[in-house]
Amino acid sequence: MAVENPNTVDTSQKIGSLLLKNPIITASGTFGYTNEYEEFMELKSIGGIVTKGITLNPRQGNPQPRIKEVHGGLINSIGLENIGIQAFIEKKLPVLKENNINFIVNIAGESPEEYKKIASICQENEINAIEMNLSCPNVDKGCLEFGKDEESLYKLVLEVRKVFRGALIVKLGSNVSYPEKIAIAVQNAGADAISAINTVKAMHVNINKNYKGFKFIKGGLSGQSIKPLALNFIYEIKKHTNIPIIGMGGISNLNDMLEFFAVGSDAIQIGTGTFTHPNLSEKLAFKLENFMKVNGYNNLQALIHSLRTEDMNKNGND
Amino acid sequence: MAVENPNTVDTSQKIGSLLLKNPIITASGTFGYTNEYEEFMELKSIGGIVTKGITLNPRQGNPQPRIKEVHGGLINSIGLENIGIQAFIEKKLPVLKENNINFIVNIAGESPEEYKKIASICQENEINAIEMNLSCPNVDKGCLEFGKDEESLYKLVLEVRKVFRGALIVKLGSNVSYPEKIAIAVQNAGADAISAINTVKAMHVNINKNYKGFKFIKGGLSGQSIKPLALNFIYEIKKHTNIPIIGMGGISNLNDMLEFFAVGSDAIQIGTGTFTHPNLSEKLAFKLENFMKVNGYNNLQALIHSLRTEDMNKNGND
Amino acid sequence: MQNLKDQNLIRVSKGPFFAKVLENREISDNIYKLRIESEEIAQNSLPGQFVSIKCADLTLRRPFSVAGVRENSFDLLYKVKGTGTEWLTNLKTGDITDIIGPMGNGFSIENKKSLLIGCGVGIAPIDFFMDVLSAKSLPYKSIGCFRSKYKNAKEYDYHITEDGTSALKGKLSDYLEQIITETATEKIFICGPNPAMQYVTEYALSLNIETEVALEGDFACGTGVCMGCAIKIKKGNALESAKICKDGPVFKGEEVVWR
Amino acid sequence: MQNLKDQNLIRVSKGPFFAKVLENREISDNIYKLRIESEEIAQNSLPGQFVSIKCADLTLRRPFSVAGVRENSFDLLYKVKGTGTEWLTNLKTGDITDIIGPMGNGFSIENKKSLLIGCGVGIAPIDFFMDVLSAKSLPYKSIGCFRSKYKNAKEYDYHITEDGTSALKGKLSDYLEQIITETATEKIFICGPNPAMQYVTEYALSLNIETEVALEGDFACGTGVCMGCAIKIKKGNALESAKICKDGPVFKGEEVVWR
Ligand SMILES: Cc1cc2nc3c(=O)[nH]c(=O)nc-3n(C[C@H](O)[C@H](O)[C@H](O)COP(=O)(O)OP(=O)(O)OC[C@H]3O[C@@H](n4cnc5c(N)ncnc54)[C@H](O)[C@@H]3O)c2cc1C
Ligand SMILES: Cc1cc2nc3c(=O)[nH]c(=O)nc-3n(C[C@H](O)[C@H](O)[C@H](O)COP(=O)(O)OP(=O)(O)OC[C@H]3O[C@@H](n4cnc5c(N)ncnc54)[C@H](O)[C@@H]3O)c2cc1C
Ligand SMILES: Cc1cc2nc3c(=O)[nH]c(=O)nc-3n(C[C@H](O)[C@H](O)[C@H](O)COP(=O)(O)O)c2cc1C
Ligand SMILES: Cc1cc2nc3c(=O)[nH]c(=O)nc-3n(C[C@H](O)[C@H](O)[C@H](O)COP(=O)(O)O)c2cc1C
Ligand code: FES
Ligand code: FES
Repeated sequence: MAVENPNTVDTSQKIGSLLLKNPIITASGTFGYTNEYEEFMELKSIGGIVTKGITLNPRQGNPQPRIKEVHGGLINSIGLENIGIQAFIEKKLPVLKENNINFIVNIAGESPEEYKKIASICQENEINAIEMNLSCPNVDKGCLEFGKDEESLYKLVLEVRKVFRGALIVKLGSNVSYPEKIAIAVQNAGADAISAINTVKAMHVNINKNYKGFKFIKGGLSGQSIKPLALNFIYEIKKHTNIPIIGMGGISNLNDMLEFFAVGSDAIQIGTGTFTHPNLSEKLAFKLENFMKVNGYNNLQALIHSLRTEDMNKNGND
Repeated sequence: MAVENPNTVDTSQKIGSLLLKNPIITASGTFGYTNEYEEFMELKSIGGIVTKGITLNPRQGNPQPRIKEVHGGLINSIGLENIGIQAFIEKKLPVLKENNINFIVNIAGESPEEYKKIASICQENEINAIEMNLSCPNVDKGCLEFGKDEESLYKLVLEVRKVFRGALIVKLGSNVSYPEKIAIAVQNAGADAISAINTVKAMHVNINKNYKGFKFIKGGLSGQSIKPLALNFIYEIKKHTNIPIIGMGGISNLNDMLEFFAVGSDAIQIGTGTFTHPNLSEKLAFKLENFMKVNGYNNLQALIHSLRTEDMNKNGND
Repeated sequence: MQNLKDQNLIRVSKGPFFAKVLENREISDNIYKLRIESEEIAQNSLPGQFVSIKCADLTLRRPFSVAGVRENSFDLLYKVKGTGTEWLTNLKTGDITDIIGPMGNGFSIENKKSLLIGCGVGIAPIDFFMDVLSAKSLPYKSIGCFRSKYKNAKEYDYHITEDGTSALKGKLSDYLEQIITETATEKIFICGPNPAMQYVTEYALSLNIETEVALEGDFACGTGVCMGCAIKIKKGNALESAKICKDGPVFKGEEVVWR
Repeated sequence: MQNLKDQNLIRVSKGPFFAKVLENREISDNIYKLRIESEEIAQNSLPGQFVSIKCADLTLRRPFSVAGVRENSFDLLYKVKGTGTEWLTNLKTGDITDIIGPMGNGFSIENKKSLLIGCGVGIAPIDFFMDVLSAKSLPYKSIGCFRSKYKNAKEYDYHITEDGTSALKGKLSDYLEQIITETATEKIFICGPNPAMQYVTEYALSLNIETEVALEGDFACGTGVCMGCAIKIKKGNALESAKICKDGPVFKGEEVVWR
């Protein structure tokens, strides 16, 4: 692809008070805490990174096995193993700052109080942006349950909003009856943006050799095969909200990214795609810029605006 | 595979008052109304068929396009095009009876009253089994909405139960926050069985050539890529219910079928698999029987019992 | 339970057949001819009917018009478009395909001065139709319209190419009136892109000439059960639902609601 | 933004490298040797480290131990297990692979009387380790344990086969005590199935001999970020979380919590 327009293009994007050099962010749980991928790519080439989900206390996570590849994707059952907010602040935050990495801290709690506490600690440490994980599948307490009921969700986000003044992003999953109600609650509670989707509840079954019983992994499905679910979810919540949306779910190439912009995303995250191609996010940043030059889009808003015109609107069922 | 045990095996299964020769049923919307597949297979080789979803009045369905193949599956947006219950009774019921086909009538309504009316008509016409579709995605009125709220669902099923005395199966989908609550409501209302899962809400996006706008199909995803979601859903509802479960979602071979038995299904349905291999259900019936002979299971209950022992139980998240 | 194969033999089956590839080669730019061994399909197919092939591990079969038959084999002509047809190009002589058919309804076979029109790979059922009419000594003339010269064994009475690499340079519409007059056409049969079929149908209607068109559509089942390919057709003043795969792919031109 | 390639050059990169296949052949039953051209990986790899290859359109890369290096190429030994390794068998000389590495930590290189043990395809890192110790003239003896005779260019000091197609018939445990005594082993390095590694570790511990084991696990990222391969290891009396892919795959035997 020849570069027809030699001028630089503006790929930048704003999510609340968070400025992104471009709309490409790496997703929580797939990129570590800081500069883990610097052997594979230029970290500064992308808009930012989201840290692994961080809890108030360190977590051990689930027993092995935690990973199962399935057709078109991956089921994981990590169980939020992480070093906890204190160790993050002490050991990881300095690395992020030294390396000048634009980052968002993904947080998860077992109670509203925990979310509030972690958010306060983030505020005290002048962290610019947090992503509240309200959608990790299969947790007995916390996380997903808060993301299912719009009333308790509203209260929870409101409480966090009170203590955190940076960019507040709320991450939703598709395992809910009424996506739009949840999204509206998040917006009304004062969040700056919604990110979606988290992994989808799934199970892999392995029948034992003698057909006596079975082993299984229950966890979250990510990767290519959830893309149609993610696009649908984002399209649905976009109709009812006007805060920015950070879209994700199986994005693996430029065209996928354009699809997410079209249905309502203002930025996107790359998760499982990094496992397939460790420098995928960098490559997409490069491809997006080149694409905009070749096709004469001076800034990202113009591209997104152009993509977002629907020319067929129908409501299917079966 | 050599047949080691020459004796016949009992593959039969009971779902409420409905007797199935074997646990393999073809799924609604993928097998027509009656004997459409007789050019491809022996209809009597399988346990039964479920008719296309039938409404009180004939339905025109959605505009084209209605079909989009995606990685590992299919998005459809048929919009419940069907001939209506009256035409079904007049034109299709006689064919089903003549051909001695074991069938279940799949019904859908826009209101509780409609469900009740169709069910009454089925009762009057001595239909043995109905499957209430409470989960077709993306309908503005009816169907899915009833399947989301456990209280209205409970009332709806209770009403239908009053007028229909045959085997009452309620079909659920995975686009709900609390699968277990929905399933318990169905059981409490007196249904004989639950079938799951229906297609999963999904969207395919096609960016226009000049990047101005996009076309899309919103509909239900079926096929291989929903199998992990279906297994998870069935496993979850099985924990909270004890009525039979008819499992489906991407089943395409014997091993898939065994997985569905393991997580809690008593019978299974083949949907999209018939499009790939028109005689898949017949082949699976044959393979199941052969498998049972080779492995010394005299009856289906014994096989299912053997498969259902879990030897690893963990609860994942990420 | 008896052996399934045995059971198959006692009813007229449309497959699945596991049929051997006899030949597969690029005959023109991006267009391949695939010859497959199958007595059943060869003997039961009518021009306009199609078969559906399982390609790679794709969920949906791909439909292709029967383009000609012999005693125990039949031909397809396919244009490489995406994953499925790309995969077809790798088939080698001796490979086994998983195929169902013949499906749908074919063209009417009548003793009328017929004009057969194929545009692009829409030529496939027309080729077959030419063979059948010739064998029955029924009167017809044929038009092949292509972007560039189409290299096939068949000779069309009129070979139109956009780039002029054949005798007639231009578009179908440049020659249709003249050809209809020349051949005293009583009925037109056409397979090609929708705009071409619509144009011909409407023009023919204005001359009171009957038409039959072979439609395409996105198929899921391809057997008439899923309603995936359903369209509306005109029956008198009423609109009725019809399935391209089962009630077609051949329809009377005047019945089609063009979009 | 500058050209990405240029940027790659100015930092030590672990890939992805698009590296040419030099050789790919079945050297023993279901075991293949794959030689790939890559100066970077050849020059930076230590025995015990691994590379991850993109296979077909699979979501996850597949990890394989480096089994030997030359100036600008390296070898893998792989056993065909499933989709990924099946796909690898089709690679031909000249094909391009998408590969990252070297990943993880390798075996310690020490001046101790070492006993190197490889069981089955676990022989891969042992082969490489033998080359490295030989080149440094460090003292070692090697054991290869296989189901049946393993046909490889390498000669092991002790070649044990279950079916007796080599000099020593039986299992590792039948000979271990004798070999350790014979060779006055000071440290053992082993790669193979978990039960074998556990057995050797525990036996060696009882003799106060140090061990290093190369573990396997199901990897998602393979880079240490996803916690997919996390296990608990013993650090004194405490249990700590460690990632096989990043903190391993080589661990001190006594640190591993065998399950
Ligand atoms: C009754 C019938 C007869 C046909 N006969 C022939 C024939 O004789 N020769 C021939 O070359 N082709 C024929 N086609 C079209 C052929 O089926 C498609 O080209 C083929 O399915 C494309 O498959 P693919 O996997 O290569 O492309 P895909 O990757 O599926 O798609 C490539 C592009 O083609 C479009 N496409 C997919 N399916 C169809 C379709 N059914 N109709 C139109 N566009 C489609 C897609 O939307 C996409 O833009 C026929 C179609 C029908 C319905
Ligand atoms: C650090 C490391 C080094 C390795 N080095 C080698 C090597 O040098 N040579 C070699 O042949 N193999 C090696 N392996 C194992 C190799 O990665 C797997 O055999 C391979 O990933 C299987 O891929 P597949 O797609 O063919 O099989 P799949 O279809 O993915 O799986 C086939 C079977 O193998 C199991 N399996 C999948 N991945 C692994 C794994 N990582 N470990 C154990 N079992 C697995 C699956 O559960 C399944 O039962 C190594 C693994 C690791 C983690
Ligand atoms: C191994 C793994 C770990 C994850 N951990 C987290 C997490 O800690 N917090 C979170 O909000 N999402 C987590 N996710 C979800 C991803 O951030 C992302 O929402 C999801 O994978 C969908 O995107 P993808 O298809 O591009 O991977 C995790 C995903 C994977 C695969
Ligand atoms: C084309 C199509 C039409 C369908 N129509 C109906 C329907 O009318 N009623 C219904 O309850 N389910 C309908 N379904 C859902 C299927 O019965 C089944 O629940 C779903 O496809 C999942 O199974 P599968 O993955 O095996 O296809 C339809 C599915 C498809 C693909
Ligand atoms: S494709 Fe299913 S009805 Fe035509
Ligand atoms: S595989 Fe991701 S941390 Fe090891």
